[in-house]
Amino acid sequence: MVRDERLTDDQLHRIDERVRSAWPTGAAIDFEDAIEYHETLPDHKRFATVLESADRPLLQPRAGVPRLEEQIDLLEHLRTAGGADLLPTTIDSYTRDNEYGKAEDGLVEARETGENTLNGFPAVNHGVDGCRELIEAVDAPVEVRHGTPDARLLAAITFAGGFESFEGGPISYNIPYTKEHDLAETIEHWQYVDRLAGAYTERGVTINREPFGPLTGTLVPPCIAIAIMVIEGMLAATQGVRSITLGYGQVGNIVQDVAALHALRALGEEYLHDAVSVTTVFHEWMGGFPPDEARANGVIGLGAMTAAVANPDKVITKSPQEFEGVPTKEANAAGLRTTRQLINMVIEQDIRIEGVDRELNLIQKASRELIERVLSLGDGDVARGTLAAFETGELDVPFSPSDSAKGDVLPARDDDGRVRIFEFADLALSEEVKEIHRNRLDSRARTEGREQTFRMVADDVDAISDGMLIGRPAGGR
Amino acid sequence: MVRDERLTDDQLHRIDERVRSAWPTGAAIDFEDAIEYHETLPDHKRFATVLESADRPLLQPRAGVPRLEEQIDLLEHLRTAGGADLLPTTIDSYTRDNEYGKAEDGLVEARETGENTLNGFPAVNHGVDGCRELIEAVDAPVEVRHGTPDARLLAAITFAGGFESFEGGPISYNIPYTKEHDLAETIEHWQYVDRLAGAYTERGVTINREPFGPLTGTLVPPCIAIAIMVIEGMLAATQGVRSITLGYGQVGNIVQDVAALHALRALGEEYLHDAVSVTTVFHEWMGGFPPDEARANGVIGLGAMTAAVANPDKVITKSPQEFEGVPTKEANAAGLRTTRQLINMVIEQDIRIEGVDRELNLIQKASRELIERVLSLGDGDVARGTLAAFETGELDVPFSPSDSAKGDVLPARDDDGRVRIFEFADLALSEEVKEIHRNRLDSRARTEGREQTFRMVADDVDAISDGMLIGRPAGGR
Amino acid sequence: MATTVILGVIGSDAHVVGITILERALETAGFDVVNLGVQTSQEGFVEAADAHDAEAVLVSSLYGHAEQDCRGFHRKITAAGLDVTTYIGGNLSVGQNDFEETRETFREMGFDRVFDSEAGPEAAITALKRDLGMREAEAERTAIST
Amino acid sequence: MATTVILGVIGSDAHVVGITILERALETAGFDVVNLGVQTSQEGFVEAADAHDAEAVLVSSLYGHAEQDCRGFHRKITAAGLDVTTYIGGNLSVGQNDFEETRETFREMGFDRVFDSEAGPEAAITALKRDLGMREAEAERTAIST
Ligand code: B12
Ligand code: B12
Repeated sequence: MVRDERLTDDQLHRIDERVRSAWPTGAAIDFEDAIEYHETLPDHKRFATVLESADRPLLQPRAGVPRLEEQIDLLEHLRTAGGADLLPTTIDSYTRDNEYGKAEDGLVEARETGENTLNGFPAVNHGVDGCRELIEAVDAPVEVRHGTPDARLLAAITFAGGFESFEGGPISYNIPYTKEHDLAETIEHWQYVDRLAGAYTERGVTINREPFGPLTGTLVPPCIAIAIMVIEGMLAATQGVRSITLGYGQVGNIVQDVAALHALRALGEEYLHDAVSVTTVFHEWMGGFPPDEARANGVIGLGAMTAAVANPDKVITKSPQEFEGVPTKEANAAGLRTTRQLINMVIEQDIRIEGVDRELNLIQKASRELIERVLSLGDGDVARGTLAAFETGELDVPFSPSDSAKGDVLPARDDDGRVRIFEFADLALSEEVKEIHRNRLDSRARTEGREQTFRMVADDVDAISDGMLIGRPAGGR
Repeated sequence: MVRDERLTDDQLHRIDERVRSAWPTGAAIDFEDAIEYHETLPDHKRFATVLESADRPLLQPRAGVPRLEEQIDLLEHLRTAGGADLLPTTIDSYTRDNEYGKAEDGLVEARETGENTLNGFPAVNHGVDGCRELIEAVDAPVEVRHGTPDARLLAAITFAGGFESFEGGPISYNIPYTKEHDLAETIEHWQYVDRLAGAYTERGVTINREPFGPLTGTLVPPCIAIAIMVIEGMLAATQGVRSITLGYGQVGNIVQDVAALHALRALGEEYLHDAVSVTTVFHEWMGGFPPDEARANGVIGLGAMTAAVANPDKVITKSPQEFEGVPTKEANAAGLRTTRQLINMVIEQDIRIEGVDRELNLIQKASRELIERVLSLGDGDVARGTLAAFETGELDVPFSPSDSAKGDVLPARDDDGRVRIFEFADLALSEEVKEIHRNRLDSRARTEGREQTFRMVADDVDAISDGMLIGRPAGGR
Repeated sequence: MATTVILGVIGSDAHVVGITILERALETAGFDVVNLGVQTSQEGFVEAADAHDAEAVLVSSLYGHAEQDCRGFHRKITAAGLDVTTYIGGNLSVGQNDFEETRETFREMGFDRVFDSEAGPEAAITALKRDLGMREAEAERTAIST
Repeated sequence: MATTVILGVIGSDAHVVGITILERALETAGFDVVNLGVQTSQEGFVEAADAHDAEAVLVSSLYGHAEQDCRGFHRKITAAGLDVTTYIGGNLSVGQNDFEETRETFREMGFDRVFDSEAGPEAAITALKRDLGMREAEAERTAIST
């Protein structure tokens, strides 16, 4: 049974062997050689160094195309034309499914036809050398961004390949991203990834780890996202990870977003021990975008504005083409520049919005209730507690496609556009917290003169793409 | 000598005659016929009605091309594809100079070549019938926007032509827009325009008047802009104008902009008598734009955000192509949609930012000092006081091209990016107010470790187009 | 008796929000919906259509691999001896493509209708009513009751 | 002795900010600047160039009527017997035009150099130094003193 305990060196090596043999490119992995390789990298390509020493929010886009040369061009474009501080390499969906054979086919087809038949960069197929070629060719730190429940081989190859940051975690890359993966197994798989990152870290090569905060990207109540971030942070820390970036996806209400980012940082620092350096990342709106670039720029503008007020360590930007499909590199760079301009213009204004503290207290209280419930369900073991909590629905994620989460919780916006919980199901929140959510939603229902039904949730899901924040019935407020 | 007194009917008629004979199209003006014409317009084309009954900020772009059909297409595009609530007709520069002959040449050339050889719509040359054709063809209220010191014929023709809103004023369309126009003469000319608007108003056809708030668009300290708006409002009210929209151009610091808009509304209501309906208009950033559409969208986003917090009655939008030249209609519509999306998403959040009250008090105090000084210089006559104040420099506008203003005042941003006064010259502000400005600028100078020189002003002028709000020396704060 | 439609996200795609909204809207419009959820295989769709005697199969794909995921799908449907109306919708290709080309591709693969991601539930419902010849009366009844 | 340059905004254009910045920068770079301000006629430029024995005339235009405003300008310069370097800069055409075409138009009208509005004072100073053959020494002196 899975426990929140550090894998022994022995366990690590045994898993290592198995993982490496899953695909031919695994054979090229050599830990000592990898350490040496990382040591050759200049400071400005070291992810944790750059991120942790920044004095303003750093900007990072998402981007991944199948072919190596094209990926290099793409990243260099985003760095030079977009002004990205940190670069990504987004992995394709077949690799996320450990379908390296299909990924290989896609890569071959991409090479032959010149078309992007994969929705990302198949790093496993490119192998250690391919990754290193990428790391050498681009002049900024690069992170692996994916969505892979079993990311062990991907981690082993990309770490050896020179990447020093790796997104994801056992909950955040399972629940929103897949249907049938067993959560216990995913936790074990990520213990390996985190332990491997820890092993590098102990040798002086800090591997930054970044749990995926936005989850399903769709009206996720901040307390749920924060609780999961802290849990994944704890799991990673146990395995020796020392640079952890906790994530949060914009919900669109500035007060709530600023409060949530502050709560995330505070709880991260509280629950993770002192040896861990905690940073935060804010994702510009992760839900459905407007089908119009001009309006999408408005959404991006609000994200940038929020970032400028909340001051996270990193911002993941969106492009105005989000609705349509994977953006062109020009549109991706445009999203970066729009964000940068707005943050630059606002950050020195030191804006403080009324009501943030109140919302922060509410979020912190609710998040803490969830975290504490998980810990108590596991008798102090966060891994066991997590399994138990998802089993009972005491921890849950709205719009979850996964069999491992009940997905019974339903969110809706209140009259100010803050995301509240509409259907708590078995979520481990106190009556006190529930009462506040209920009151806020009641007052919205009254404003609109309608019942709280799934229709309201559906309207809220569509609202931003329809040009509003709150899904009011036609005629509005 | 000019005085703030209502023109008699006799005076109005005499001037009317003269004005109408300045260009052949003037002959078609007939007041009674015009009243009848306006009465045929449906409510949703009546400017004051639509503006004053709105419950959210209405959006209006700027737009003008020489040919009638093209102007109709342009406006309908902005209404349908851009979602503009109120439409503009921006007048060309020759007409602004009363060079109707040159405008005619340009119009002929435009018709022959199909190219836009004029930077706007020559309404005088199109005449009363041309204007009415426009008003009938577009399905929203339309305002005349120009920059004409002597706008008498333009007003007479466009009012008769069915327009129900007219931008400008004797100070705001003189000082920023020309070099050699005598201010006393300009005041007289605008007394005619306002009296004519008043005459329509008395017959039940409300003509909305909108003093041009942004002035030179370049770091104008709010107290100066507000004082001038209130003065122009008073001058218009004297002539019988009953629907006045006071304007303000974004400076980029949200607290200052929100405070300024609130101060503008409060002082407008205080100084203008109760019969006048006072509304406010917020202009998205009127200074130099970034030479990049993506970054320009960031600037527009900040403007929209500010509008959502300040809640003015109207917002004049910018397009992402502002830097380059007159925007395409698509870019103009894009600016509208970006603004709309952001305002829609934020307005229901009811955001209150800390520090607005403090800044509001400062702005109100300074504005009031300027207004009171003008009134006292004129022994209670605002027209005479205005002349005296500009003469002595007690009222002044930075970066003024006009011989009628000293243009000695120099603004610079403080450490929060608020526009303060750097060189007061003879501006009629109390020591108390000056002290605050000085302190704030001293603290910026200390932050940057440099003296307050023109260099700082120049850096601030370039800052937004360079991607920042504050023109810090290389290396930043 | 209500019309049964099968709904699911094909391949390894996990975007669930769209079909959640579709499911509820189709139900409200009077359809019997069998929602297979995300990451459904071609076989999954075929078996469900067979088992539930469905009149239509609605395939959703957002993540950009729809073309690969749907290769051979209609052959399987025919092989199973099924005569169902098939729709596909979502973000059907990787990147910023011309939708008309995309539509053509999927039409050629055998889909009766192809929807872009701007098409919401209403488009699906209208099309289903037309294609399945749902009786006007039934349509009206549900319109009244919602 | 410092080089004299004439600066102004032509036609009925009132955009003053650009030339204000230019004036100060040119002065700091060691030029004697005669700033005619906004709304300066062609004659205004010619007379000033003559009166001040200027080596260069810098015309600014932002509002989009530059082409009309500059027609016949170089004929007047020649008629006045002047041999001056002429530059023009700003937003030289109405709308979103291809700058290379615009540059060609104004080069053909006789301007020695044509600048778009992205060109700031540095571009003007560098060009003037090259075109007027300002002595290196002088350039260096001013560089040190600023
Ligand atoms: C939320 C979201 C996510 C969430 C999904 C959570 C979840 N489990 O559902 C998360 C963050 C996990 C995610 C992950 C990924 N995503 Co995603 N995601 C989105 C986003 C922002 C919104 C999707 C959404 O929920 N919309 C709201 C719903 C209501 O609308 P909808 O899904 O479009 O569905 C409606 C219509 O399309 C239509 N419809 C849909 N299907 C069908 C079928 C029929 C028959 C009919 C008639 C109609 C119809 O009706 C629906 C209801 O109105 C979109 C971009 C966007 N649209 O703004 C990207 C987007 C779909 N994702 C994309 C990608 C690439 C991914 C990833 C591969 C990579 C990544 N970015 O991490 C992974 C894939 C993971 C996986 N295995 O599937 C791309 C797809 C690219 C392409 N096709 O070219 C998009 C377009 C973003 C982009 N521009 O790059 N994503
Ligand atoms: C501020 C502004 C105004 C202010 C001007 C106040 C004043 N008196 O100065 C106000 C609001 C009054 C105004 C009015 C008008 N404006 Co105006 N304005 C602007 C704006 C936003 C900024 C200009 C500015 O000050 N920039 C900052 C300075 C430092 O930069 P600059 O002027 O570009 O100058 C630099 C360079 O261009 C270069 N340069 C300039 N000249 C020269 C010459 C040489 C030889 C060299 C080497 C270099 C050089 O060096 C300068 C210093 O760095 C621009 C758009 C933009 N750029 O963002 C529009 C813009 C110039 N305006 C425009 C227009 C059309 C007008 C109006 C006709 C209509 C209107 N909108 O009301 C009126 C004209 C009035 C008149 N009679 O001139 C258009 C011109 C369109 C075109 N060319 O296609 C622009 C581009 C806006 C747009 N996109 O439509 N405007």
